[in-house]
Amino acid sequence: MPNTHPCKLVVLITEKALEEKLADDVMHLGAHGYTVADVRGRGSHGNRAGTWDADRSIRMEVLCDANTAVTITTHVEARYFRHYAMVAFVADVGVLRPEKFAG
Amino acid sequence: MPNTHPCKLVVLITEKALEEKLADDVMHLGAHGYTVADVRGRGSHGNRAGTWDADRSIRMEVLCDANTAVTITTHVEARYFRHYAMVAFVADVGVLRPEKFAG
Amino acid sequence: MPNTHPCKLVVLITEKALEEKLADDVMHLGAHGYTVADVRGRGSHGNRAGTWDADRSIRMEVLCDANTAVTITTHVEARYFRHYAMVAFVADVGVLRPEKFAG
Amino acid sequence: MDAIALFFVLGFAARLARSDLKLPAQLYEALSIYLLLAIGLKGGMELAKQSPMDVLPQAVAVIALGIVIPLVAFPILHKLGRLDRFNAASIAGHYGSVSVVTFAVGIDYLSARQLAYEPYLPLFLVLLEMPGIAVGVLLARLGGNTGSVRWGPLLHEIFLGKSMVLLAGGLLIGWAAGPKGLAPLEPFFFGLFKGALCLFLLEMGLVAAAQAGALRTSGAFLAGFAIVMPILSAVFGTVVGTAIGLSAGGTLLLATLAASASYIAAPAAMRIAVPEANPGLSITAALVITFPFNILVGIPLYHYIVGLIHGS
Amino acid sequence: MDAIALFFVLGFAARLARSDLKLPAQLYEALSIYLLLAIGLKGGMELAKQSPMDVLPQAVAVIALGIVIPLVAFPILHKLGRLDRFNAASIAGHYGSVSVVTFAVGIDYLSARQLAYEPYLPLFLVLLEMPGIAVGVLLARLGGNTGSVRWGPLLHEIFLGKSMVLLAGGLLIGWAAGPKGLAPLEPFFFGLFKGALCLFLLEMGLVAAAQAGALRTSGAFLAGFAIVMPILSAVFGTVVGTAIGLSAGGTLLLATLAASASYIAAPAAMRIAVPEANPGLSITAALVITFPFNILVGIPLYHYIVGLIHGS
Amino acid sequence: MDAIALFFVLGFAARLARSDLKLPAQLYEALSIYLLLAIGLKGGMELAKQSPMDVLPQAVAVIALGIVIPLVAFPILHKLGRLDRFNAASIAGHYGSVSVVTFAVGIDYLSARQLAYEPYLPLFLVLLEMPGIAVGVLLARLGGNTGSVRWGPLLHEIFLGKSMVLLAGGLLIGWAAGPKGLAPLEPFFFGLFKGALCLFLLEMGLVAAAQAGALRTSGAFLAGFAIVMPILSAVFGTVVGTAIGLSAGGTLLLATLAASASYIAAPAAMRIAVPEANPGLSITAALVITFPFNILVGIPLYHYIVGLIHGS
Ligand SMILES: Nc1ncnc2c1ncn2[C@@H]1O[C@H](COP(=O)(O)O)[C@@H](O)[C@H]1O
Ligand SMILES: Nc1ncnc2c1ncn2[C@@H]1O[C@H](COP(=O)(O)O)[C@@H](O)[C@H]1O
Ligand SMILES: Nc1ncnc2c1ncn2[C@@H]1O[C@H](COP(=O)(O)O)[C@@H](O)[C@H]1O
Ligand code: NA
Ligand code: NA
Ligand code: NA
Repeated sequence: MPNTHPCKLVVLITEKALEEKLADDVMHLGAHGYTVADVRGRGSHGNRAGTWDADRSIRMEVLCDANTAVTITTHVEARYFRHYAMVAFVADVGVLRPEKFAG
Repeated sequence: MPNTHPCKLVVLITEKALEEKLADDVMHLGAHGYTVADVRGRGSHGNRAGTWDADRSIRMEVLCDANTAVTITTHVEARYFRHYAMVAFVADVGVLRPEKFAG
Repeated sequence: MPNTHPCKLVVLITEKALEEKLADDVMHLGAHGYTVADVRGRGSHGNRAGTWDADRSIRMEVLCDANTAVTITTHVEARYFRHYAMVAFVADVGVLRPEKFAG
Repeated sequence: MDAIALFFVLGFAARLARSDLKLPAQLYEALSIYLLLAIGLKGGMELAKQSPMDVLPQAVAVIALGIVIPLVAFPILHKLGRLDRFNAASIAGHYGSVSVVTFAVGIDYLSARQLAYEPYLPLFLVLLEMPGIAVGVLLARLGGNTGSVRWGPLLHEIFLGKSMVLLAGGLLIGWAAGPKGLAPLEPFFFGLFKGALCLFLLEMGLVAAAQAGALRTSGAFLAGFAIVMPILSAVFGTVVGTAIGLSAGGTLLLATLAASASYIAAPAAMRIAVPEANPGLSITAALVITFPFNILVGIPLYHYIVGLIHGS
Repeated sequence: MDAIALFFVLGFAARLARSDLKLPAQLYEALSIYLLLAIGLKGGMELAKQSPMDVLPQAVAVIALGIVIPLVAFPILHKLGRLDRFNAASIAGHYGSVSVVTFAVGIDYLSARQLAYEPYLPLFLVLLEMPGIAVGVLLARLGGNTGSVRWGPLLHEIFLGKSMVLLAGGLLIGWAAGPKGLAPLEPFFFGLFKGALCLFLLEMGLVAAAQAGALRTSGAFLAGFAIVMPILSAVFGTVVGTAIGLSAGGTLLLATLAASASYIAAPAAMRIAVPEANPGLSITAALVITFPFNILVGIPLYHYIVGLIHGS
Repeated sequence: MDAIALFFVLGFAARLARSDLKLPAQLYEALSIYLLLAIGLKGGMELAKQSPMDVLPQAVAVIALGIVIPLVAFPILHKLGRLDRFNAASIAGHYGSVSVVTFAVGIDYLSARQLAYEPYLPLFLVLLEMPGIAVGVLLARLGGNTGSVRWGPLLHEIFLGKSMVLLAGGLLIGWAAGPKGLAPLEPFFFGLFKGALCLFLLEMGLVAAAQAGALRTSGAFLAGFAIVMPILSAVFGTVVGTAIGLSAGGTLLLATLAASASYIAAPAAMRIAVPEANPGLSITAALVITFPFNILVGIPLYHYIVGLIHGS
């Protein structure tokens, strides 16, 4: 019997230059935390191989409730999609200690 | 037509100091493998920016069957949640070669 | 009200030696991008601790439509499962800007 | 060809040949931190021997040079090259700022030929890093309802960006500690300098070749600009250096600084301050064309130009 | 101020000003591996010249010092400071153990003033790293049904933790190879030492400033403790150093070791052995207050204290 | 025992004792890049003093040596050891190729004893890296409908793999720049060489011990092979070295190269070209047994063998 509670996982993959801004944004928009990993990749902005400053990418993961997930994705869509290399997706997951991530 | 089989993905985000212990734990609790990445982040224990020993974090991913997922999450809840910075969540995924991850 | 559209997330965890080949493969098989992180782990091929060339691993994530997901997983199954340390799984996620990942 | 430049060529050739050679990302970071600190320390140490009153008027002239160059580059890019305001301004900002590694290669060029220069020239490197970027941002934001400049974050990015902190911090420490205080640091910060520079150039060669594909889309105009503009800037630099009384070697270094385009500080600042600009264009121009042009052809050419104008 | 300390100040100031300067995580790791090995090698090389019988009684006294300090610190923290048993014990353990970098700055202080010291002092660094941590864990686990000590993992963590292996391993290699065997390693392990130390201090400044916010919540008592305790320990160290017949320089180094608090080995061991303790408290005390206090103010102060007590 | 070998022992022991000591992955990469470049530069610098016509016939003989060794190893592994074709071919390829670090330890052995050798020997290292791997792949792919060789990717992997590019690139730069051009790079590339080698050996010790568990499954035959084969190859190397007129020191280095097995270039190439082979087997043999055997026991043994055969 699962001991988890439904929660959203928002994942943002984007330029490293945005790391601090995004971190501030998601905290202001209601998230209670986030996790960041260094990644490399390819997309519509070409190959971002991560070997020097300008082509480094990050992957930010945010566990939050459904409303915050919409707020965050709407915000990054409006604010960053046009001018930055960025991909965003949302998954349904089950968390332990749901109170850590809600409202 | 998908060629995958249902499986659980348990994700643990926590202090790097726990890496070896957690690895031992999940293997003993029935997992057949795990994957670890270095991450940084923020949560109820504040900013863990990953710049020196004490504030490094890891993200451990374990593919396993539903029972093992419950066993693992129950274990880490009892053992680590109180004193360590830790977040745990579980997702439903589809794996190839399900026998690798079952029982 | 969610602003996301259903999409597949294919995740491949395997030896670093395969990174360039896999990247070529997924792009040829219809993906429009991918994201790679350096990881370490353990599985049926033993402990791959990531400390030197031969035991480094990567985790590649590909957002794509359901058909491409099947194509990719079928391909890696046929091509790499037998001789390489590799795990593959697929998750259902919701993406913004679905046109980036389709067809 | 200098050993140092050969490392760039090796990296460039390896990448073009699709070798899997890569420098670890954190080694690149470590090397750039090291180079910035070392140059700052060296300059600060020499500055300690100088009277500030002698350097002040020169400093003002050098800052003016950093403001003029992007003001000249912008109309060339915008009117002549028909680049939109954002891209023209961003590229102009890159060329207004400077490249630390090009400067280091310039110093190496002088040492190999045993030509003297004012040893406090790294101060000018620090002074030139910033004004060009600020002018570039202003050009993007002014003249048109293209949004106002958010000066807070921009000044923060410029003055507290990592390259500024390391260069200026090194300068201050070098100045405070003086030659005697730095003596035990010499083997690390000065003895290893050229070797570290070689590794960095190897990496720059790899990066430049990886970006070279973008040349096809960026167009012939930009390629031409990336060669003509440095020469033009070098002439400006030579004139200013001669006017403020620098030696021939010092003038050549100032010309080299003027000719160089930033690919560390400027891209980082522009990405935040002028997101509308396509970073591919400015990086292709600055790193793929101007940087190798300067270290392979430019510096000897500017040496010749300095000989003509400075006349010593 | 010494050039070395200025790097700490630069890092601290840059972080407070919210600069984006960061040292790559693996550079931090590489530097700490290098520093530990280099200190071990240096000490081992010198030990090779020593007769073991001369050093043995001193070693015993030094270990006793490492046991006494946390036993003194614990009641201060627990009774006076009203910290719970776990936090009091963990912090006491940090102050019982030592800081390698503080030791290195102490050596630099002596060299800059050309004061002599017993060259085998790194042995005492190795000896002092461990007992304090073990006493801290004992204090947390004994006296109360607070769970028994799991000695296996703890001893493993202490004796086979990375800093112990590198220090002791370096000591053994240095001792086995001797000055002649190490000669070809000198440029790497000794020539670069001070420069590497500067980079490490830059990073420590960044880290300390990032932790500085925790000062508000950790309270005035802890801040006071983090200044008074090192002075007290330095007095103990001075007494022991004088008693075992060390030179004034050696006594100052022992006082500095006693005064220093661990922020590499102790946090790692405590996190596993005493998870109930809040690492924020001990790190704030050891790294944000005691470490800069020692390198900026403490060492000269202990020099003065040694002058009074050692009387040479 | 040499200081250098002690670092390997330290790493090996630490890992066996389950210490958590680890070198950051990117430090390992940085060190291997550095060592390859440094060896290439050194060899190239010396080659610049040589007339190519003198070296050419020697080079041909050395390449022949690299082809013969895997052809001898393969039947031993396949017929005698009953390993399948893929594993036998892959392991044979590893032993046909060479280990850069073993070579470096060999050079160190000679320097410590002040024995002379032809300074262009790094050229032979470069020449020997590749043929063995190619022969290994051929052995896996020919003889049996086991799939055809895809030469394009294989040649690419061999000639443009990172170790080849760095070694050959360093050689070319060293040759082009000559001793005078490299002088300012000396402190970095030559002064630090032995220290960097020590760190690398520490890491190799950690890695080898981590792999040691695989010994149980790989069997006694392979363990024996991993000791007998290097000795056999060293004899071949000694004969060739003597025949082509190398000095005793140069002959010892060639024997050491022949005896060494690759664990950087060969594993990478085989993983792509012969995926059917189990990398655990070849790495256990080459890294866990042959590598420590060579640096601890082999080189002195080959020195003795050279004495017998070369007779000088
Ligand atoms: N289809 C995809 N699957 C996974 N990651 C992607 C995909 N497309 C883009 N990315 C990642 O998102 C980054 C920015 O994407 P883009 O804006 O399309 O250039 C890329 O550099 C990749 O790391
Ligand atoms: N809401 C969240 N979303 C994603 N990651 C989180 C979240 N909260 C915490 N984390 C991660 O889990 C680590 C420990 O969390 P905590 O125990 O809340 O400090 C943090 O350092 C983050 O890396
Ligand atoms: N059950 C699992 N959960 C998460 N990751 C796994 C699992 N099994 C294997 N892996 C990862 O996949 C890699 C290759 O797996 P394998 O082929 O089983 O050795 C391992 O090194 C791990 O990083
Ligand atoms: Na410029
Ligand atoms: Na202490
Ligand atoms: Na060989």
